[in-house]
Amino acid sequence: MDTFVQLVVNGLGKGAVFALLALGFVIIFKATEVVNFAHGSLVLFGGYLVVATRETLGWAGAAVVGVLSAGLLALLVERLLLSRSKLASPFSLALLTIGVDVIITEEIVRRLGVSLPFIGDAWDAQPIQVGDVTMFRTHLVAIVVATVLITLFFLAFRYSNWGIAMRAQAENKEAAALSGVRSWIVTSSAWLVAGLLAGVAVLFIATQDFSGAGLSRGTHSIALAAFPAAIIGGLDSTAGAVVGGLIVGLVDALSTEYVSFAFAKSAVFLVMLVVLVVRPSGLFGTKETTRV
Amino acid sequence: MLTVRNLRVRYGRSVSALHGIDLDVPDDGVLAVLGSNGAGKSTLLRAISGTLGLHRGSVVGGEIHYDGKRLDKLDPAAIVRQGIVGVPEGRQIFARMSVAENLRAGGIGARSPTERAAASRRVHELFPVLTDRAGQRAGLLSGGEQQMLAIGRALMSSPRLLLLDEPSLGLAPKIVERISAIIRDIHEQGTAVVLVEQNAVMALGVADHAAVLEVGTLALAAPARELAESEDVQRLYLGGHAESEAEAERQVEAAHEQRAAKRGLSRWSG
Amino acid sequence: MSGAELAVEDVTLRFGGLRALDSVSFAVRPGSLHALIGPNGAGKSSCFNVISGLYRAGQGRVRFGEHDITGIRPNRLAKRGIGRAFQNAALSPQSTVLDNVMLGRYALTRGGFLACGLQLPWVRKQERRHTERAAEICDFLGLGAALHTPAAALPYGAVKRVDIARALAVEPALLLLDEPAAGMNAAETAELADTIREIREELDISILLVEHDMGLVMGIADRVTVLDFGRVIADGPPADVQSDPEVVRAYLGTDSSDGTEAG
Amino acid sequence: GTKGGGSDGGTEGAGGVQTDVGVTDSEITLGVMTDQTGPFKALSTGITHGNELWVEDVNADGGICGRDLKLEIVDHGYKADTAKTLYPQIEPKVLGLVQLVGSPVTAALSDDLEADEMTTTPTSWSSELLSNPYLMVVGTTYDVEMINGLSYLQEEGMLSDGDTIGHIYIDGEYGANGLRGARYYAEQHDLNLREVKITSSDNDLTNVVTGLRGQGVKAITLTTTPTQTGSVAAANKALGLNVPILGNNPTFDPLLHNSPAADALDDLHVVASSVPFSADIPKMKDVAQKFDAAGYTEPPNAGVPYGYAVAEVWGAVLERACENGDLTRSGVHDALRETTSADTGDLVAKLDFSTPGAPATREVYVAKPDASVDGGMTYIKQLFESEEAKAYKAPHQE
Amino acid sequence: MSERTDTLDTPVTPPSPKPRRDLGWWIRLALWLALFVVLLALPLYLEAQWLKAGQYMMVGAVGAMGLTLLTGQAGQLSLAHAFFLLAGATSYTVLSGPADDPELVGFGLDPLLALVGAVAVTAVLGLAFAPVAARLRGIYLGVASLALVFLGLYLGQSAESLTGGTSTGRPPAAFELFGFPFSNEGELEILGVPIRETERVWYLFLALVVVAFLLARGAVSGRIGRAWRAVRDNEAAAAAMGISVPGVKAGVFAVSSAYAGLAGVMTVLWFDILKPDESEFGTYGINVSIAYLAMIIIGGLGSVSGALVGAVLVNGLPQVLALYSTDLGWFTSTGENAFTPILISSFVYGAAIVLVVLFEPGGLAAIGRRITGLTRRGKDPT
Ligand SMILES: Nc1ncnc2c1ncn2[C@@H]1O[C@H](COP(=O)(O)OP(=O)(O)OP(=O)(O)O)[C@@H](O)[C@H]1O
Ligand SMILES: Nc1ncnc2c1ncn2[C@@H]1O[C@H](COP(=O)(O)OP(=O)(O)OP(=O)(O)O)[C@@H](O)[C@H]1O
Ligand SMILES: CC(C)C[C@H](N)C(=O)O
Ligand SMILES: [Mg+2]
Ligand SMILES: [Mg+2]
Repeated sequence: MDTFVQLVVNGLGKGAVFALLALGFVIIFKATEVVNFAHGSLVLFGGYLVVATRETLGWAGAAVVGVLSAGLLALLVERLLLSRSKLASPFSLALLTIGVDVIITEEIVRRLGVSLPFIGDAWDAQPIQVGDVTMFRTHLVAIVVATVLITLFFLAFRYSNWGIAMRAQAENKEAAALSGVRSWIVTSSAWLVAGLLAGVAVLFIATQDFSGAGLSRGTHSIALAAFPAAIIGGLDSTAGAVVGGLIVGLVDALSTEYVSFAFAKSAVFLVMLVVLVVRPSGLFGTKETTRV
Repeated sequence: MLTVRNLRVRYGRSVSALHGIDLDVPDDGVLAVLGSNGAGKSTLLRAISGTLGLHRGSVVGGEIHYDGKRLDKLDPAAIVRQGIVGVPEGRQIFARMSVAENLRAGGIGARSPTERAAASRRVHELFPVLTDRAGQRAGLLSGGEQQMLAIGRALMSSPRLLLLDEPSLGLAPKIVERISAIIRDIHEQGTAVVLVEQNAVMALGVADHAAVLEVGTLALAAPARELAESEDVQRLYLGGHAESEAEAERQVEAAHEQRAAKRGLSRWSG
Repeated sequence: MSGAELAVEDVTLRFGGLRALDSVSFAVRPGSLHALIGPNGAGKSSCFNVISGLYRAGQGRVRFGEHDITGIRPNRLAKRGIGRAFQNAALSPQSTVLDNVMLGRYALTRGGFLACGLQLPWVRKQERRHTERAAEICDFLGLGAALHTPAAALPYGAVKRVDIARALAVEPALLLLDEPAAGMNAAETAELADTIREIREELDISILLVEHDMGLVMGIADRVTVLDFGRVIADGPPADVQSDPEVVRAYLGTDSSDGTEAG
Repeated sequence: GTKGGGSDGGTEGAGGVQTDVGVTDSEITLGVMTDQTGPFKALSTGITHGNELWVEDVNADGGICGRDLKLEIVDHGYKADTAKTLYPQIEPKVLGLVQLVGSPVTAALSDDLEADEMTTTPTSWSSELLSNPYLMVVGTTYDVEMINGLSYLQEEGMLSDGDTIGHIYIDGEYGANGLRGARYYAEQHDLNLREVKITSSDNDLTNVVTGLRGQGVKAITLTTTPTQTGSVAAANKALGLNVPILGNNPTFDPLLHNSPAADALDDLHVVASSVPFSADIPKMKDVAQKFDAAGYTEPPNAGVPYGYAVAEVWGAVLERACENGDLTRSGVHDALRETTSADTGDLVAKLDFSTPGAPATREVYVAKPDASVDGGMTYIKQLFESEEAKAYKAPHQE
Repeated sequence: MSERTDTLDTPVTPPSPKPRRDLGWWIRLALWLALFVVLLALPLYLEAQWLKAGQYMMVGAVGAMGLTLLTGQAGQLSLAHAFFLLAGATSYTVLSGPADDPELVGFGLDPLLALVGAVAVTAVLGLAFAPVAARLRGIYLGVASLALVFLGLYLGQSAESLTGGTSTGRPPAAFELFGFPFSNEGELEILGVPIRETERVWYLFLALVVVAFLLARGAVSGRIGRAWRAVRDNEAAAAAMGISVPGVKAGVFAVSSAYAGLAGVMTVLWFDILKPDESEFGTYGINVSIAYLAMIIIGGLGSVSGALVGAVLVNGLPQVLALYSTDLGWFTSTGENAFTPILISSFVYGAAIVLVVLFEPGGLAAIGRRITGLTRRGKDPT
């Protein structure tokens, strides 16, 4: 029983971070129909700036710098590269993000050299005991931060034109433009926000509590592990990102114990496969419908 | 006042679609643009609304001005904010969004919330079916319903100049009549209109000026009434909707002759 | 070929609370040109979709000749001799006109991956024969000069004709045309009317036509069925239907000063 | 013209010594296929530096067999495909490989090495590798390390017969071989072994440790990466499990002292057959001082003494081959088989390569993390060999 | 990445009613033949390492052709390619493996039979996934297919009696054609050049690539290719033309998997070992799936010859760069922040992708079409 409770606690904590990551995918997908494979490198980049500025600015300052620069990098990628290939399909653009991802990731890994810096200074490795259950501070902060941020976006989507404009332009660039949607604002704001989220997420990822590893190539892979979370929830659904994140966190934790650790990664994908077979656009995603 | 001067447009590197078009649309005018398939009507509207880029096309010469402001360097959203709104060919509604959301998207370019509210009221008056179907996925509407939604969406930002690309396409005769009435109505409320149409009867009925495009050049431009009487225009564009029985006969005759010269199709023998 | 009659019998189709078709019955007699008209959203395309198996009717039957084709899988229809052109001309934009039309030959030809891949002699021969026929059909529809043009680069009117050519390439006994004249000007429409008439005469097939251009419909149809809100409100020869007050009220609206409320 | 055929068979070189590939009258070239870009770049770079230091030393003393030594270094980034193409390029240039990093790479090249009679030192200590006679494993193997380590824990009273222990291992040659040792020991002592298979990129093992805690393990054994070791150590403390942790040689890296797991390392014991960088033995001091003098930018790790030690063994083998008058590839291999006690000044235990399929030594040190020393570890038990290890039969042992 | 057929992206070529076998057709044929002859002659001139790199490109070429049929022609995004590679590799190894090994399952089949069997097994696996695939679209299908990669690795790692496990892996039987071994055994010389394993495997792979290429080209230009494109562009229209949409989807999945299976067999012959380890950067991991996707997009979606070029770039570039830089002593600095050749080749790979999408979203095939525009006009992108 203890074990079960502890696993659920671990799973929910990780799920919150996965949700943050998934939201990053969802926002960009919503606005552009592009699957951003460079999300992992945004995460790495934010983390790297924390490491690079921590000495001079102190942790808090560095964290702010890291978050902002991940956002900026995302913006830059969008402005300098994606926006210039207006005619490319979302498919090709997704590939473009793979190219960008390879370059940024390799460069940061090179710069990191043999070091593996942990960057969750403010909360990492300071667990709190509640009865028999260990609460990891990183998880707790992540849950709070994720809840706040995700609620904010939820409201922004619902009550502003931002969300509508995003969907409109994802679906039909021409018609959106003719409706007065300022395409570049929508797209760049989506990338900016996704980048900021990546920057926030890395503060929880490159920790002992969350990933067990400092900033490294592995940090990058974790960002991509949030991919099934976004899919399970439905790629264009904010609420889906949250639910998907939590599901991934829980499945991962529970299957480690009740099946096997080696199976956990497959388990996440299996759950995803089952969800997709039952609901082909994820739990909350917009169903594809066409008619003739 | 919209002025188009010596407009030249190209698609890709090789296809020249417009080679030197001059047009004026006064603030209180309705201009009908006629022309056969491929004449460049849609291209003209795309050039005005700034969406050529999305079709691999570009303005390679000439200028477009609206109220003294140069348009051909602006992006489509900025052009919408100048009060010029287009309904593209083939409707292009947001198929995965609901009807209500489509209209909301149309209101993004509106200048003020009150204006938006007024526009919304007007749209629902004009097209009650959009109220009934507010929650439906737009892609599932019938063809005609989609057309109404597309026009409604454009009206949501209270345009000063409305560009319509074949609005009667696929609409029932009664609705076509309604659309002409609406266009007249819109016009009376102070919106200028450029109307690209195949249904010349309808177009010339509502327009005060008309232009005829022929493979990328301006063949004719005259007051609508005058054009309606031109023989060429009658033969080419008014035929199917000919007022007189005799006229229709004559056309069928002519078409027959044309066909006779062509190869027929025999049955496939396995 | 002209032997089979298409009979739609008491078909009802619902989308949630909406009755897109409500006990619709009509028959397309062999070799006739039958028009299906009605206001936007009346259910014409839905009716086509039921006939071609894309929508499953909640009630009622569709018969073609002696076969019950209710709920048949859509891909079986081509083999049964039903060809369809779409309201939105669903072509492959990057493919050439010829390639698009050749698709219509699918049910008439054979050969899977290996046969095609190996370019077996009989495959080459079949391909040649059918390409010739497809080109002939294109020619007939005035597309002869555009055989190798990608569909995306065609003007709208030509796109519609490619769609019709593709449906014809199925060598149908029954041809379903959904608004073929949309987007065409008067002269083109007249030409199309001619083409359609010729198709029926020379190939001796039946045609079911949805169209809003009354000039075209009244000019070529043998019989007209009118739908409104999913119900058949009139069925008869064009002249009768045209003067039916119900049809005028619901659909035509000409000289109607009262027709402003409905829609 | 077309490319010519390769010339086979040895030729008589300077000093009446038979030579074939990689040896000229003035130079002996040895190959290094390493990882300077991928996941093991830290350790690999250390080893390369160790190799280089030794080459300098030897050349300063006049080389071997009257010839200078030279290293041909290529980086494959831990990618087996790249290594597979790079190998035919380096193969005609070198006599043997003093360093071949990466289990996947070694597996992909194993056949080629055998076909080319290329004596090779892999940076892997799996006894499974010993099926290939040309692979020269310097130090003991993972399975033997595990056996010795467990016997140490039991000797120190941290473990008793019948206890439950958890073994976390990376799926693959490294982990599976460690597991083999753990299984063997568990059988001997009736231990209840909980096996947890992970991959080299699973870094957060909190859930695994949570599970092990639920099963009441008395110790955790590891055949993992250093990062994973950190995670296990941290979770061991955070979850209040606090059992001893025993790791193979590659489980530790000094960088762990800079991680949040630093405070949780006191339960960690590392078994290895090569010494930590800080070891208090003359040879190590010597190497450490040379390392400092060489001005490398990377922090030193256990790879440095190991790399030096490997090269020393190579020196011994080459000397012997020279004495035999045969510096061909097969001559080197024969010399290796004749090497029964290669001495590395205790950087690694004495090595005996004469028994095909058997580890060259079964002696290990036990060390504990210690942030205060260079290399981050001090050893707490000198070279020893447990009874269980002595009796253990490696999978390809004849 | 949706299914939406976006006319905006349509590469538009100028109309032209040209017949097929004009002068240009013959020129193109001559060029292909010339290329083939060069490829035949290369082993006589190139050192083993270059041949090895070339073989790796050919492995990629076969796999990429399969993927471009599935994803480019039929519009089914798949990231499962690595899984089918693993399935093909395993099948070949098991089918050709010795039947008397106590620990490993083997059927002792003739290698040629084993190769054919492996291709058949993967085709069947592709078919088996088809019902799931038929329900999904676009990116959802892509990610769902990714699940196969993880499951495949998990199963491959667990089923040690088939794969040999991750600890030791399992060597495949050397290929043999009617008794002629593709190894160093036996003496064979052409023009004084000994034809040993590397050279022999080169010819084997070349033959496989040519067969795969001709099959793909034929299929794409024929009836089945039209069905694929129709399913991609509009399922309803395809159905109305008599195409069984689920059937065609299943078929193309099978074909594509068969190609991947063959590429898998080639992979295992190239590596001389089957070892399903390292989920993240291994030979059968998700990065491989992504690399195959990169090949076909760089080459131009749906273009068979584009896939060849894509494979040469993606699989060849890192190899060639690594070889060259060691040859020429480029980027030989060491140390923890060094720019190693491996790193540089990653940069070049990334930059190549970015540049292609930036300047030619239609992929290299579009450039090719423009260059050969003089000889080839208005034909379908094949
Ligand atoms: N995206 C495009 N790429 C290449 N050529 C194009 C493109 N769009 C249009 N064209 C070409 O430009 C010319 C003008 O086309 P346009 O669509 O403006 O004609 P239109 O008058 O609107 O015809 P329709 O009545 O059929 O809509 C035609 O020759 C057409 O083939
Ligand atoms: N798949 C669907 N889901 C929900 N509603 C649908 C669907 N298909 C059609 N409808 C609705 O059914 C009604 C009939 O549509 P249909 O397309 O058959 O009309 P139509 O007669 O073809 O009209 P038009 O002339 O405008 O094309 C419409 O109100 C439409 O919104
Ligand atoms: C350095 C070692 C731990 C590397 C290990 N043998 C591997 O390649 O997987
Ligand atoms: Mg147009
Ligand atoms: Mg319709």
